[in-house]
Amino acid sequence: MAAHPILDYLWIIPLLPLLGSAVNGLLGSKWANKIVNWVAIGSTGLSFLCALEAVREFFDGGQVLFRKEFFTWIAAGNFRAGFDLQMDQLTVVMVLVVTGVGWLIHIYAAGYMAHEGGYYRFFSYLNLFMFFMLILVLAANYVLLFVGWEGVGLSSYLLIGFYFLRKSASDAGKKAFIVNRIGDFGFMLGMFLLFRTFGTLDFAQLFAKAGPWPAEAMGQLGTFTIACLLLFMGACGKSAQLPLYVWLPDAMEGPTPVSALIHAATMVTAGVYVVARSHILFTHAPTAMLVVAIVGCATAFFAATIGLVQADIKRVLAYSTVSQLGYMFLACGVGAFSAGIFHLMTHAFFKALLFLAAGSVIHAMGGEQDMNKMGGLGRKIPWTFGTMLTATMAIAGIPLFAGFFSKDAILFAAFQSENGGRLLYAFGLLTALLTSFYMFRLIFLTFHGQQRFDEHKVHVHESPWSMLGPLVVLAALSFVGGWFALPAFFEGPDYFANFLAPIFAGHEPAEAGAATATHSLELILAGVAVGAALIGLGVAYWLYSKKPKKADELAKSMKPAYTTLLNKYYVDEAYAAAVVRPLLWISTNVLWKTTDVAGIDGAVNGIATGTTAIGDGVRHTQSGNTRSYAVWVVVGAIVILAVIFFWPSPGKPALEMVR
Amino acid sequence: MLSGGHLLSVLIFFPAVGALALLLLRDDDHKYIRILALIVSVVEFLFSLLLLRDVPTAVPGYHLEELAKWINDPPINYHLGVDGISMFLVLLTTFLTPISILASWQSIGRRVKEFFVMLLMLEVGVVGVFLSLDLFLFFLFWEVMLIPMALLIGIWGHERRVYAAVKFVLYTMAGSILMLVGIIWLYNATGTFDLPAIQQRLASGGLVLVPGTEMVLFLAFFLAFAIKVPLFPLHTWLPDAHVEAPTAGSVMLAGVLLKMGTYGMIRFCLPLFPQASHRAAGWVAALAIIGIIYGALVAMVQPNLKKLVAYSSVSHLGFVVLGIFAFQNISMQGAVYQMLAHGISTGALFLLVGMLHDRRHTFEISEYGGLATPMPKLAAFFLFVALSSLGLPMLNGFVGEYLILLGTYQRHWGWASWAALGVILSACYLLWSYQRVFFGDIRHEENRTVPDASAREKGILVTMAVVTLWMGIGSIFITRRTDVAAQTVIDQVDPRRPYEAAAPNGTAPRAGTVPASRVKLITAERLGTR
Amino acid sequence: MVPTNYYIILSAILFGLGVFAFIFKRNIITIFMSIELMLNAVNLAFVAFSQALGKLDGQVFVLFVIVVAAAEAAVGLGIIILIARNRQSLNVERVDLLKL
Amino acid sequence: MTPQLAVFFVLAALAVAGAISLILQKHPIHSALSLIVVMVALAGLYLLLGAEFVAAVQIIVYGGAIMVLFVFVIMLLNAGVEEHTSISKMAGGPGLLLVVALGGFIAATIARSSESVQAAEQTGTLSSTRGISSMIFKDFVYPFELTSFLILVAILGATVLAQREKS
Amino acid sequence: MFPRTIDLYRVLPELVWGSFGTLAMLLQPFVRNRNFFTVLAFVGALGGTGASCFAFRNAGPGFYGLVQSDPFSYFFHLLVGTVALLVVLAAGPYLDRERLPFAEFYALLLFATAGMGVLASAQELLTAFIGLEMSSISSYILAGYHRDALKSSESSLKYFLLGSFATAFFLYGIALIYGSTGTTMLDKMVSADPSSTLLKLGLAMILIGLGFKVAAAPFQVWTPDVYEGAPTPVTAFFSAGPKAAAFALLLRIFATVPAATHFWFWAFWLLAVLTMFAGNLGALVQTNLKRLLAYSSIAHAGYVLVAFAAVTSMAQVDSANAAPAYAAVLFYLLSYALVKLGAFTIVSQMGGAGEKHLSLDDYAGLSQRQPVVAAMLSIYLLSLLGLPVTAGFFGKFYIFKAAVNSHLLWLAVLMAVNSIIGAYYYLRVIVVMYMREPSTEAATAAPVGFPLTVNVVLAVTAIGTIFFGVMPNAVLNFILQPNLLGH
Repeated sequence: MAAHPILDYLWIIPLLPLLGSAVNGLLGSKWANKIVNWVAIGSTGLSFLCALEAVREFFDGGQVLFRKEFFTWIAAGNFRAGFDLQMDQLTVVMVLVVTGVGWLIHIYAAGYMAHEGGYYRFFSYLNLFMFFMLILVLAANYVLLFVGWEGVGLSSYLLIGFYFLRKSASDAGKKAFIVNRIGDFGFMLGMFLLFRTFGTLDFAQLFAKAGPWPAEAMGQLGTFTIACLLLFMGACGKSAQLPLYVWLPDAMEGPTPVSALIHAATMVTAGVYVVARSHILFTHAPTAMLVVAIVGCATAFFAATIGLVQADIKRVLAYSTVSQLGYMFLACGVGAFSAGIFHLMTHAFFKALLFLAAGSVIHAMGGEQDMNKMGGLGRKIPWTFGTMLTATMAIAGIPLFAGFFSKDAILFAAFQSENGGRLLYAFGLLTALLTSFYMFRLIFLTFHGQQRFDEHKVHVHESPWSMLGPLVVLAALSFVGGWFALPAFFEGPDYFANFLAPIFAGHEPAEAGAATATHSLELILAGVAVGAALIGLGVAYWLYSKKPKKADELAKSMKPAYTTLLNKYYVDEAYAAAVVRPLLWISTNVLWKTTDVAGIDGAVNGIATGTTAIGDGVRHTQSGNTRSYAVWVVVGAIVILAVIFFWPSPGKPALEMVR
Repeated sequence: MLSGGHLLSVLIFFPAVGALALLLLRDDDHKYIRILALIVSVVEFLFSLLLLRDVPTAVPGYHLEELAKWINDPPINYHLGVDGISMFLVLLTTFLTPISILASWQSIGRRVKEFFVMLLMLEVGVVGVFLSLDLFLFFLFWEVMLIPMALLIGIWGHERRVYAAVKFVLYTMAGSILMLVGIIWLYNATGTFDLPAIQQRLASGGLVLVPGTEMVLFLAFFLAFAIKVPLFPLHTWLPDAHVEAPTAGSVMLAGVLLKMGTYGMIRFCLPLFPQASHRAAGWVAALAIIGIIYGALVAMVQPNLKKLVAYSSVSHLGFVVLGIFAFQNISMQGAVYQMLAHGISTGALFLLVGMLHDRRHTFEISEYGGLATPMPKLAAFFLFVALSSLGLPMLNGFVGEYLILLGTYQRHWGWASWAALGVILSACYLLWSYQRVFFGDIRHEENRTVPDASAREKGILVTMAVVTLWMGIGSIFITRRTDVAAQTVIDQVDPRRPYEAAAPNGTAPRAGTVPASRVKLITAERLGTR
Repeated sequence: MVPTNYYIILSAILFGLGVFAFIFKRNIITIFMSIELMLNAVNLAFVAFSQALGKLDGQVFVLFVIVVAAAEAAVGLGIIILIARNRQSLNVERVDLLKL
Repeated sequence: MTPQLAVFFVLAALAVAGAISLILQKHPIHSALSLIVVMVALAGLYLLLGAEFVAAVQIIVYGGAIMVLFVFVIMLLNAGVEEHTSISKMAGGPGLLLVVALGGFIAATIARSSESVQAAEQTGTLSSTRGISSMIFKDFVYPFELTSFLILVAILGATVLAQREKS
Repeated sequence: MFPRTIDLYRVLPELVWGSFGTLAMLLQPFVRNRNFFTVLAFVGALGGTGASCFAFRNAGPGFYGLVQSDPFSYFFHLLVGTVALLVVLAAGPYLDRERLPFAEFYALLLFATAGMGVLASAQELLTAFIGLEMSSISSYILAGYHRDALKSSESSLKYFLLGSFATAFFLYGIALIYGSTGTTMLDKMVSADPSSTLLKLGLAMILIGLGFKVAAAPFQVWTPDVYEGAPTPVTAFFSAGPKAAAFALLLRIFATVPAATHFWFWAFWLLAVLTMFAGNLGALVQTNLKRLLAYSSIAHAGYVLVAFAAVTSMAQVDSANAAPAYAAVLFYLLSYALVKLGAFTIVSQMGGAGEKHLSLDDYAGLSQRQPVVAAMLSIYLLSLLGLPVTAGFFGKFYIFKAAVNSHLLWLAVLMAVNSIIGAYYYLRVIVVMYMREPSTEAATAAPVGFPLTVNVVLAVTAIGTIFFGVMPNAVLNFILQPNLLGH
């Protein structure tokens, strides 16, 4: 079909970054950074363009699900997993976000990493990540999705451990991969169960089969519930939800662009994507939905609290990411999938921006990440400051900024949902307050007040345009990004929701209700949210800009709570003490040293030595003394005679005994 | 009966001819010895490629059969044949032999001639095992293979080589002698050593074994195979053998010899003793699962790199056994695929470990660290292989593991769930050891100057890497050929197929009825009682 | 008249005594004599049986046995002389170089 | 108690006594002499059984040749009183017990078993040297010829073993 | 009256061997040339072996049924004849080295061979006894043939004393059997009443006597000492020839006489187990290769006895199916004889002057000093171990088969266990040869010379071992025939 040149060759979109990665990885070591840049940025840019074209063709084709099988990858018995890609509204959003933001971040990285070693390595990894991420979002069946799923895990492992000379870095990378693996364990089992039940893992067929099934009752642990919970386990690993969130903060060991791309904008949202993708299954399993909502809400709050006291600028952002992801899951959990995806998109914009800006700050400070050693940067690096402020307002939910709309939609949906909605809402709101607090705390600490660093040591400087450009673009996006939903406030159509409607249609009670009846309520809730945001802002201002002393006094006054938060609730320590060390100890002492060496091998060698000992005994019957030998002959004679004359019932019966 | 020339005989005996030719060379012109050995093995590999052409893809039964009278009483025939499963195992063997010859190009300095002769004789034995359709012939090759391997370990091995070699032989013989008794007993029951004949009589119901007898026979065979695999409690010869063996030895051992055990299970245990296999399945699966987790955990804490890889083999082969005894087409093909994948990736791991040893003459992980700086290429290859071994999608390890677990899940969701833990653990031990070897700062000065991969090494590794990648993406090429064979075995082991009902177009969700809380309660013991 | 059994039992007793002597004596020559004693016991049995069966071949066997005994004696005494020459002792218990 | 029986018992007692004294004698020469006693007694028994030829051979070859050979060797090696060592633990108590058990068992089994042969009365009339000779040279000519080889072996052995070193 | 010529034909091998022995003996004073006797003995052995074909061509009972010329005897004539042939070739260098007279040695060898021939064909117990004595007495002398070596004379003495001790039992057995059955002809005992006490006692005595000759535990005690002490070529001869002959007689008696087949299986079962364990366990800890091989020959006697147990138990179920079991015994003896000959020949060469280098350490690194020799010895050891493509493997395989055929599973399993134990010490030798470095003085010492004759022996045995390992048909078809034992 010439009509859809790109759609028919959809594989071009992921392939381009792969090529870039391969070329850079194999040849880049000899090349100058410039060429590497061209390859990397060029390939991603091209794939972005292709994505745009594909989207155009998609609209052109009347927004009907496009699906194509390219080749069969695994086939055995009645199982088939193909290299099948598909394009629908959900995919459109994801693809555009991934390629677009990814491309911007590539450009940024070109400037940021300019003076780092292993330049080609970095970009090769980065492109590899793009490839896998695109596979993940374009896949038309769970197995291929799993390929991308594991692949992004791999590339995040590589990128986190990019500075492999630092033990902390390689540790973080390893941790990320293994924790993800724990999630994948559940994900695989989920796939197996789905295949066992429906005999296929292809989205189209699977959902077609699953659709007509009756939904399970709340509290019933049916196929759907188990499958969804298992899938969600994978999502938890990938999207850093409780209890598997521990890897994400450590992941900040990676270069900042990586944090921006992988650990803010794209990869970590894969979990949300999967849940949204399998919404048909989830809507059959209210129990699972509730679990998702609760976990999301809890994570959001929990991470936010930790974020309050962190001093490392990137760690603050990391915990904020975890918290925002919690929001997205909350949305999905209460059935507001489109809201979740919406927040996913806006979050991709402003969180990427935040990270990049933070990177620019760090860049300006010559690698310093501790906010207590910053301050008063506002005047020195205005661009960075401006863009970062925009992003902060977006995430804090200041009206008309992107974050405002998405967060508002989520909170509203939560408020609407039947079971435990109010509670979820309350925590969501509290989290919103905390969010705006710690974000503005970051702003004030970094850009206001007097400088807390030695002017002569670090000479602060604005970043080059290669870095500022993406900042500006993203800033614009995080401002206007939310206006899809703007009309909804004036009883107009919610473009974004309507766009995704073909997918989530009929599965979003909250949204359905939202349209008319409780419109006023929505406005009220929005107001409340804004209020919360402003309160957070105010407190932050009062504590960190008005009278800076107060913060420390506060910290001192509630020492235990403060230290607990500072040490992230000691979760890592708890895991180490409860899981890692016991496992190692058991493996070493019980399994290896005791069972293997002492037990089994000991028995084997014991048999050998025992036999030898017996042999030595036998040997000593050879006394060399003829008289003894004669006695042996006599013994033999007696034995034979005894057998012949005294053996119990010789002949047949005796034979039966041996048979 | 006889069709398609004598390709199989050629495949078996060509290396032997090559070995004889080697014997004619002078002891000291190592160059020509190496080259000749390489040529022989490569030609052998090319011959084996003909199998792909000559073996029809979707036709059940054995192909290219060769049948010749050998001994009149008892009637023992020289009966060869190949099917989808054995074909690829033969290919694996003939592929790994030149690789290991290349790998020992320089590391083998003394008694070079004997070394390559032994390697080729080993190939003879292994290929013979995979191709023989006569129980007696099978046993014969099975035993023939022992001595070259033992000598490879014992002469060119490391410090405790003698202990390892003797342990290897005695362990294996202990199993195989009982198998001989079993074979003879089976002969008494059937009056023939011919595998297809027995299978036909079993299929036609012309032969029915008493349950007790069948179980004893099954155990007689199974023990020999389980030792070879090795299955959990019988595995302790493996670490020693691997650690002490020279690189080539380890490659062949891990790559091919272990597969003989699993192959034997597929080819003999299941088809010949279906009922017994079913009765034993639970216990076997339990052992396999224990092996998977146990092997992984023990591997995780090994201070010795090579031992770590050895224990990882225990874990991986556990998957294979589990897949076989799930009696599912999917898992069976997965098992076959895992055999091949494990052969490639673990073989590559041993090659890499061997290369490290060539440079630093130690396997102790603590001796290394920060190697990524001096040798980035080797580090890259190592990571690649490690990833394939921990089952990263698009690499060969994933396909096998995934199919096994998927198929097993159809048979019994508990088994699959426990086994899947191995997926997590494999990531743990591989990445951890990789980090300790290649990442961080250099702690030992001598590591600062170690050379990166040489051209020869790069050649080997690239070959392995390409195969790994190809197997990860083009798995269909292999599964298309193993499908029928696997299905045949499934039919033989259980004509009625009680477990097949579970799979397609879900009527009633089976696992749905199982409360999720029990997922945690299921223990290996409970599995055993099923 | 004498029942054959008496002869056979007598030969058994003599045979047993021969065995006893073989183990009890230390002097090689005497031990060898005890072997001759055993052979004699056997001869007695042969003759007695041949009489009881009314067949002559038993007596023929006896002659053969005697010849064999003579041959054995010749060789045996040769060996004994050899031993006595090699290690100035006729005590069988001193001849235990080969052991274990 | 017929005279034959009386004679039998006398001779049997003599034979057993000789055997026992063979065991008890310390000096080999005495043992040899007691062995001769046994042989003579047996010869007597052969006569009692009516096998004159065998009896004669017994006296001539055994008593005459073989025993003389023994005595000759004893003299040649002028073997003294046998030293009484008991290095062999086996041959101590356990060995002797076992031997007694064995001999006792054999004798007892024979005594208990009642077969036609054993029941047969010894008439002492079957005796014809001609018959024996014809048997040797007809039925048993082959073993007879073989014995000649045996003798050769014996001679050979004696020469090989006992000949002095030709330096 | 002179025997019929046909009778002479049927015992021709014995006559040839014996007369050549006599010839050697007579010519000894006149001929100085040592090699002459080698040739003479060689011709004699060869002639006798050839004559056995002649004897077989006109098979049948000879000398009023005293002897029987049938496939069975033919097989054993060929076997012992070949053994004698090879020992003649192997012994020459040894005798040269030790400065020992040739003529008497060969004469004794030939006489012993003749005796074994008699054993193999004897159909009557007393004839068998004479044959046994011929072989035994010559063996006593041969064991002590190295006069001034203390060990040699000691082994001779022990062999002599214990041997004649056992012979007395054997003879007593004959007497009792004669008493109970009224005959000593095996074929006339068919009608004998199995339950007769005297018969049982007699058979037991015969079993004791022959058990001693074949070194069945607990009669095996003499074997290690005698084998170690005797000159190594003689040891080779012992382990191959007399043992086979004694087994032949044992088989003839206990497989053909119904009275002997019944109720006897347990005795063999027990003997087999005891013998296997005694031999293998004893060998496990040996450090002297000669002695180790001696122990191993005990173990192998045990394996053969397993086949005997199979024979006896099968014979009383249905004697028709016993044929494979006979075949197992015969084939095993063949393979075993070849291997042991070869192994001991190598030992005798490696032993050096005065047989000083017998310990395993002297073989360290042999594969580097003398690769061919090491390879040969490995072949023999692997055959003893029972690894495929060697005759030993088939031998073991048939015994297993016979045992399983007769449902003697436990015996089969015990045998399996024993082969594992055996594997250990055979491997130890291979390990020493291939995986240990030679001791310094051994490395510097000149390689031990292997004269032509010895090489011939090695070649024949090695090739035979491999050949019968790959192509056993040739022999099997012959020994599997139903009328193996003439009737």
